[in-house]
This record gives sequence, C-alpha cells and structure tokens, in this order.
Amino acid sequence: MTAAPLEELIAVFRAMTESDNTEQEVSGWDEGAASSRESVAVVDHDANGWHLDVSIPLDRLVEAAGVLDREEFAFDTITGVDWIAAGDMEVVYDFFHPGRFLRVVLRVRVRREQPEVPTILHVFPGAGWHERETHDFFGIRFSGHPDLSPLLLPEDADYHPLRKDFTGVA
Amino acid sequence: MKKNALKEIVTGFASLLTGMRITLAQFFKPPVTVNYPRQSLKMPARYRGHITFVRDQETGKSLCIACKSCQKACPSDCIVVEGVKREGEKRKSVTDFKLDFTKCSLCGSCVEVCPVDALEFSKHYNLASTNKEKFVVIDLVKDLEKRGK
Amino acid sequence: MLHKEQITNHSTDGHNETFVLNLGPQHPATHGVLRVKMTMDGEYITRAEPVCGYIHRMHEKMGENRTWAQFLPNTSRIDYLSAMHYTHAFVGAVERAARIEVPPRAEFVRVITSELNRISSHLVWFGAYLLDLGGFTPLLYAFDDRERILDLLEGLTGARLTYCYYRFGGLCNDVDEDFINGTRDFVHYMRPRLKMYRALVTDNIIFRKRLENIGIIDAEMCRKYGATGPVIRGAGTPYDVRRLEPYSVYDAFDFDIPHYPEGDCMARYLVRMEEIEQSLRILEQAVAKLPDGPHIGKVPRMIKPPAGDYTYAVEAARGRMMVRIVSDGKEIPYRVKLRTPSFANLSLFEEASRGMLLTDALALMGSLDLVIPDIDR
Amino acid sequence: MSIPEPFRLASFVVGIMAFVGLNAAYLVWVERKGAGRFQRRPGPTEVGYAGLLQPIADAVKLMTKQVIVPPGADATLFRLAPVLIMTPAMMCFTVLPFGETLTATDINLGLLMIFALGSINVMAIMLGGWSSRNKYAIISSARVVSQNVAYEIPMLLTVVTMLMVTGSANLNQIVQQQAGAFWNWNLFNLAANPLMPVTFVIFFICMLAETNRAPFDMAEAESELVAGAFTEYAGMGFGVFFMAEYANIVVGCSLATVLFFGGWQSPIGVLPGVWWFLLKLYLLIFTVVWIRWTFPRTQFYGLLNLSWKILIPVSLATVVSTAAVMKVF
Repeated sequence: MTAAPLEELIAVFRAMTESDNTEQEVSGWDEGAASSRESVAVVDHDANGWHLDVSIPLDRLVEAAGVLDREEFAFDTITGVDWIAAGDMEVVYDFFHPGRFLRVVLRVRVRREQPEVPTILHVFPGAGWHERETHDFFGIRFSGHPDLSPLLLPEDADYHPLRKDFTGVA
Repeated sequence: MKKNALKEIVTGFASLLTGMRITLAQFFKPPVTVNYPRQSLKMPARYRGHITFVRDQETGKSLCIACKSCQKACPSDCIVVEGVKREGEKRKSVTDFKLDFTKCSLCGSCVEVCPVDALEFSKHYNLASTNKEKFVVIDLVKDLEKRGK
Repeated sequence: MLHKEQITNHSTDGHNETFVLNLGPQHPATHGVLRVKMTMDGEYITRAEPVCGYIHRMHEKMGENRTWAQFLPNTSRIDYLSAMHYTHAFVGAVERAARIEVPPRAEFVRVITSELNRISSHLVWFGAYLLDLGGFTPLLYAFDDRERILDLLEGLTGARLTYCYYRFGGLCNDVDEDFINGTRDFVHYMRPRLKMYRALVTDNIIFRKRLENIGIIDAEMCRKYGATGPVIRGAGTPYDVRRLEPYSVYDAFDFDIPHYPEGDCMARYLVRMEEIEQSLRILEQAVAKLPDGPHIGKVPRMIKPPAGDYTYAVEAARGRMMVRIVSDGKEIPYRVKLRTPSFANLSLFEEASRGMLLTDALALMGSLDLVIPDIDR
Repeated sequence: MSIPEPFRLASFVVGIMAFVGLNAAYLVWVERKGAGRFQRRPGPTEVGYAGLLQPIADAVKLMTKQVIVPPGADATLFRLAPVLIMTPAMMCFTVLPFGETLTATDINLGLLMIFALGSINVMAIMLGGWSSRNKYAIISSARVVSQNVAYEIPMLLTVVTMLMVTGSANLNQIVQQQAGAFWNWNLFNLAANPLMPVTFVIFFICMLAETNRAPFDMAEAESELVAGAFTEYAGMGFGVFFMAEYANIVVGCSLATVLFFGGWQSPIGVLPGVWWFLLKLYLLIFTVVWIRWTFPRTQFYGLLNLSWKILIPVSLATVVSTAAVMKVF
C-alpha cells in the first residue's frame, strides 16, 4: 500500500483550502463544532467517527476526491444537509480506507438558492448513485452528472423531501 | 490438460453422487415443520403481540394511571389514552385506551416507558380479519372487562 | 467460459438487433421489488440498468420528525434480515454523540446477537441463492437452521425479524440462561451442518461450474463503488469494519477475515460460508467470556446529543453500514443518513454485468446479496 | 387372442389415455410428496388422505380457469402447441411393452418410432414459446431448440449402441433377450459392450435433458425466465404442458427400463411381468425426482458443453467399443 501518512494528507488539503479561503463563510448553528473551526481539522475517531475533516472549496472538490482516489481511499457515501436558517446546503462526502484505519470527510457548502456542486462521478463512479439520491432528496444539482433522474423517488417527482421546508406531496 | 478434464469428469460425477446420498439420507428423516394451523407453537414469554392491560389481581381493574407517557413515547402515534380523577382516589384512572393496531410496529416503547407497569404484550399471533376496521381500534379497556368475565 | 471480447465481436457483426427485457419489479430472481432494465443482444446483456425505489419509505425523513428513541423501530426495518446490525449502528452513533457509556455485558450481548443475526442472514442468502440457481432443497435446509436462530432471538427479544433490541446505553432486557445455553447448543449443531452444505452444495460440480470465473468484480471496482462486505472480501481486500474500524468489543475476540482474491461469484460464496464459521467462533468466545453486570447504563430520560455530526459504522451482513447523524442539540434529529451496503453493492451491477449472459448476470446479482428495502430505504 | 382386434385397440386407446392422465396427475403428487420428504416437510396433506386428492383438485382448478390468448399472439399456433406436445407423447405408449402380451402394437421399428415421435416435443415447446409473443418465452424456445438438438445426438448414439448389442428395434424382442436373472439385463451385458453402465448414464442424462427436467430445465428456468415457454399459458393450456412433461418422463423411463433393465422380465420369477415393469419404471422415475430436488440448474452453455464436449465423444467411444467387440468376437 502506497498510502501517505495522515500528515501528508493534511498538508495536501491545507494547500488546497488555503488558496481561496475567503469564500468559506461559516455560518449557522455549528460555529462551535470542531468540524468547521478550521477548513482542515483532525478529528478524534472515538468522538465523531472519522479522522480528517476537510471543508473544501467548491472548485477544488473534484481535485480533492482525486487525491483521495490516488491514496486508494474507497468511496463511502454522500450526505446532504439543509441548513435552512443559514440559507445553505451542505454536502458531506465520506471516504474510508480499505486497508487502514483512516476515515476522511470532505464538505462543501452552497447557497440554498443555487445548490450546484460538481460531480465526482468521474473519479469515483460509485458516487453517481449517491449524487442522484442527494439530488432526489435535496434538489442539489451535480453539474456534469449524466443522469440526475429520480433514483428512489417516483420518476415524475419534482419535490425534494429532505429539504426542511418540504411540507408533503399534495 | 486432457488428464485434468478427465479428472474433473470423475470428481464431478462423484460430487453429484455425494449430493444425492445426502438428500436421500434426509428423505428418511422425519419432517421438521409444524403443521400449522393444526398444530401451533407456544409463544415465548417475551413475545411481542399487541399490547394489553395488566390485570390487577385484587381489583380486576387496570393499573393504568392515564399519565399518557405511552402516548408520547409511541413512534407511530397509535395510542390514545384518556383518564379521569375519581373522588377519593389518589391517582387518575383510565377511562379510554385505544390502540390503532394498523399503525403499531410492536416496538414496545409504550411497555418500557410505563411508570406503573400497566401494559404487557399479549401472546395473540393469530390475528386475521377481512376487515381493516377490526384493528383500527383495539379498545384495551373493553378488552380487560371482557377478560374479567 | 465466455469472455467479454467474444461478446463484443458478437455484437459488432452487423446485426445489432437488441431488445429490452424488463426483469421485475415482479420477478423471481430479484427477491423483492427491484426492476432491472436489461438491453439484451440475444442472451447477452449490453446494458443492465437497475431501477429502484419501488419500496422507498423515506426512513431518513422519518428520522427528522421523531425523537432519537422513536427512530429505533425504523432501524430494524431497513434491512430486515440483519436488523441487529442496523440498530447497532444507529444506537452507536447516538451513544457516541451523547457520550453514553455502555456496560460491558451489554456490549457482549450485542456481539452475540449481532453474530447470530449475521449467521441467520447468511443462511437466508445461501438458500435464496441456491433458489436463484435452481436448487430448491438447500433453501429449506438453511431455513431449518435459521429457524433455530430465530427461535433463540424470539425468546430473547420477542420478535423474529424486527428485533428492536438495543437501547441507547445498553439493551432492552437482559439475557437469560436459556438463551446462553441455546446459543452454545446452536454452535455445536451448526458445525456439522456446514460440513453437510459443503458436500451437498460447495463441492457440487454443477454449482461450481455456475459460479467459478463468473461475475468477476475486482478490488479496484469495489473501492470506486464503495462496495463492502463479502463483495470486497471476495475481491481479495480483507476489509471488515469489525477489524479495521473496531467498534463495540470486537477487538476482544479472535477471528479471521475470510477473503479470496478471485473476485468471482464463488469467492463471494466462500467468503459468506466461512463467515458463518467465524461467527460461530466469535459466539463461542463471547458466550464463554460474557461478564456480569447491568444490561443498560446510565441514560438521560430525554436524549439531546450536543450539536455536531457523528458517524458510526458497523459490519452488517451485507457490508459496511454507516449512520451519520446531525444533531442541533434538540431531542429530534436534524438529519439521519443511512449508508446502506446493498445500495453501494448494487450500484456496480451495471458495470459488472456488461456483456454477460442473462443466466450469469443473475448468478452475479444473487451473489451481491441484495435486500431491496436496504437499497430503497 | 379371443378379443377381436378393433376392441383390443379401442381398449388400449382408452387404457393408454387413462394411464397417461393418471400418471401425470399422480406423478405430480409423487413429485410434491417426494420434494417434501427430501426437504424435511410433509408435502401435500390437506386434500384427501395424505393429499391424495390434491391432483384432482389441481386438475379441476386448472380446467375451470380461462385459457387466455395474449393480445398479439398467434392464436392458432398458441392453441396448437399444447395439442402438438401431448399427441406424440401419447403415441409413444402404443409401442411400449408393458408386459409379455401387453403391447398395443408390436411393431418391428418400435424404438425408432419412439425417437421419431419424441423429436416433435421440441417443435411444440418452440411453437408455444414463439407464438406467445413474450420475450421470456422466446428466449426459452431458443434455448429448448439448441438444447434438444445437442442432446438428440448422444441419445441416438447410445441407441445405436443398443441396436448393435441387441440387433433389433423391436422393443418386445429386446426385452425377451434379457430373460432370466438380473445379470442378463443389458445394463450388465459387459461382454457385448464394456462401457455399458456409461452408456446407461449417458442415456439417462440425455433423457433428462430431452424432457427438460432439472437440472436441465432451461426451458422453464423459473428464477430466470419466470416460466419460460409456458409463461403466457393459463389454465389447462399450462396443464397440458405439465401433463406432457410427465408423460415424456414416463416414456423415457420406460425406454430405459426396456433397453437396460430387462423390461417386464422378472429377475426371480414371481409376479406377472407387468408389475416388474412398473416397479422398475417407478424406481427410475423416483430417481428423476430425486435428482431434481438435489441439484441446482446447469448453466445454459454448461449444458451445451456437457453435450458436445463430453457426452458425444464418450458415446462415440461406446459405439466404437461395441463395434470392436462385435468384430473381434
């Protein structure tokens, strides 16, 4: 296994996030939470469940996924979170390493009105279905995704049930 | 290569005969099934059927104090409890306890949360009906009265 | 054996007449309501696109409109064949978030029940897989064995599938002697049965011919798709959450992670069959080491995990099951994300099945051990 | 013979039809009961004693159901297929020697006639599948044709071997040659063909494949093709295919009895021959059931590989070895 130690990963991600840190406006409830104090944070696995938490700028997301791919991480899942009070949508990417005890989380934030995130499907094809699901539930568009038709919702669904302002289907 | 192929035919055929020997041995053993509904099994003590009132051995009444903890704990909103405080009694007593069994997932939160252990699981598992109405309302108070008789 | 090259030759000879075959949503091989839209060239699959969502119940939304404890019954209903693991993942996430201590006895019982559940789940898969391959009898033998596990768990938890047995900080109720003795007996009963399965099924030439070199999924594909459980272990990567991301008291036991480098259906089959053996080993040790003590720790009446997000992963019967919860410090979850193994395992089907024969594609699909509610949630 | 020929034939026609009908009905019962025992469960128990009336109940159920012709299907061929599968199966029974004198027509080419009629079976399933206008059914028909073509060859090669050994295509004569104790049966006639047991195994495998029985039930393959060629058939249309399957098994097993197990010859001299014939026949049928409930289904190309790469060369070897033995001795 050629995977770099955690420090190297941290350094790589620091370099990525520092370039345009200005846009990473953290808002909402989680100001005190460890995960968003820094853009690259080392997290205690026992306390939260992962080791490295990276808030990545939108335009470096695919690159960051590429770094993880090179380090032979496996794709875990995508979680959308609707921060309606802050007017944000968060997309959380989980990765695990099939050979080591190492979990990495990537986060991006987009405005609720324009939820558009680049797809990482070309790096991790497995993300395709997870992105489709996140699109179903949150209406977050994954630009570059070839097929965002509903996966779990009915094929004519035009609602996004996990948005906090969703009130039900008539 | 040729030899391997021949060996495969022989071992393959042998494996088929082994399989047939095993099933034949099973053929002469008795069935393991229970001939339901002619026979049925006794449910274990912890079996979770629909909930029912524990009957107070002395009074023959329910222990329920209508505190509504179960109603609040229920994940599926399928319990409705009403009670009154009668004169001369310290606690409220239950007047109405209705379970919507069509929504119940038999999780047992209500039984666990009950402060006076007034609820238990029944052991009925043969519930069936052609009519949904039969299970929309299971009246625990009436049920207890019926058992009293 | 037919290789993909042959198939591409086959479809470029000028007669590109394909047709669409709808496998499901009601079809004997899909074990539930999964639909696979297959574009076929004769009996060869040019594209097989799974269409899911037929039993989507939006468990994640349900998580957002009830208290943490009220979500517990839902966790048994996602993958109803390995309900214990799913409850474990959710309970573990909340315990991690709210910093709830679990007494050692409860952790040991969690391991015992989880492993029993894993065996029962693998037995269903074994039977159903044989059914897919046209062998009916092993299904009923496997169900006979599984029935013993279900009887044990029913005696303990009161339910046969949707156990809802774990609580934050421990268990719903303590184990009794009957259960412990029953588990011990079961371990002794099961070992000769596994030997019988080996002679009846594993060594059978027809069976081997149907699985060997069929449906190859390599480690790289597993990694890219996030396929876990027996699928990734059948591709040669010994990835097991119990070993690599230890949770509960799994590091107290001595067990192997079976893995095979071939990546074919047979490898996945062998991984599962050996996992049953390993689970029996864990059961033996756990029953012997079971400590005394309370079955539930100190838990606040109303659980309000501090704001933040937390994950907890377990090794379910089908692979990595992870729960990611987001709390805003209230008694109702802000977000519950269920990362289910079948979803990721099925997502590679389209790529893995390209160019296969219908028969073999169904052997491949069966070897992924799909539980449809686990995909659709 | 005191019975006049027309009456004799008429009674045979009625008898064969009853025999086929009862066999089909009660072999279903045997199959279900057998499957139950193999799987440690009781099998049918509710209708009649030990479920003995179950086949009748099933037949009544099937007959009361509507025979639906799917829209867009070729109605004529769709209806013709069940007829076409049942008739040849019935006709095969006319030459089978059930007992020493119990043969409808004792013709010299009985063996060939059975094979000629047996081949029509494929046509019928193909027609049924093709005319159903159902993708599963069409895949199934394609499979059936290639399967049957592949298995006719080794089957006929084993029959050629048997013709060389017996020197006759008259089934009654073949049986008569095997009189006496069981070592006189063709199965043990190693002097004429040293590979005789292998010949029998090949014959038996081919018989399973020709009748589309598990583990070669590609045509039905319920976990892949739903019900294969029969997917669109309802009611008695399906019932006839079902009956024909069992009728074909009876024919196949009868033929095996005649060719290899001495037909109605009693190895110890007690009981009339017909009972011995039926005993041997049903033991073979039990084996067929036993095999079905033991093995998974073969792969489709595994099945073809088995035929072209193993069975045909081996059966050719038996032909050659028999010829060599004939030439030398």
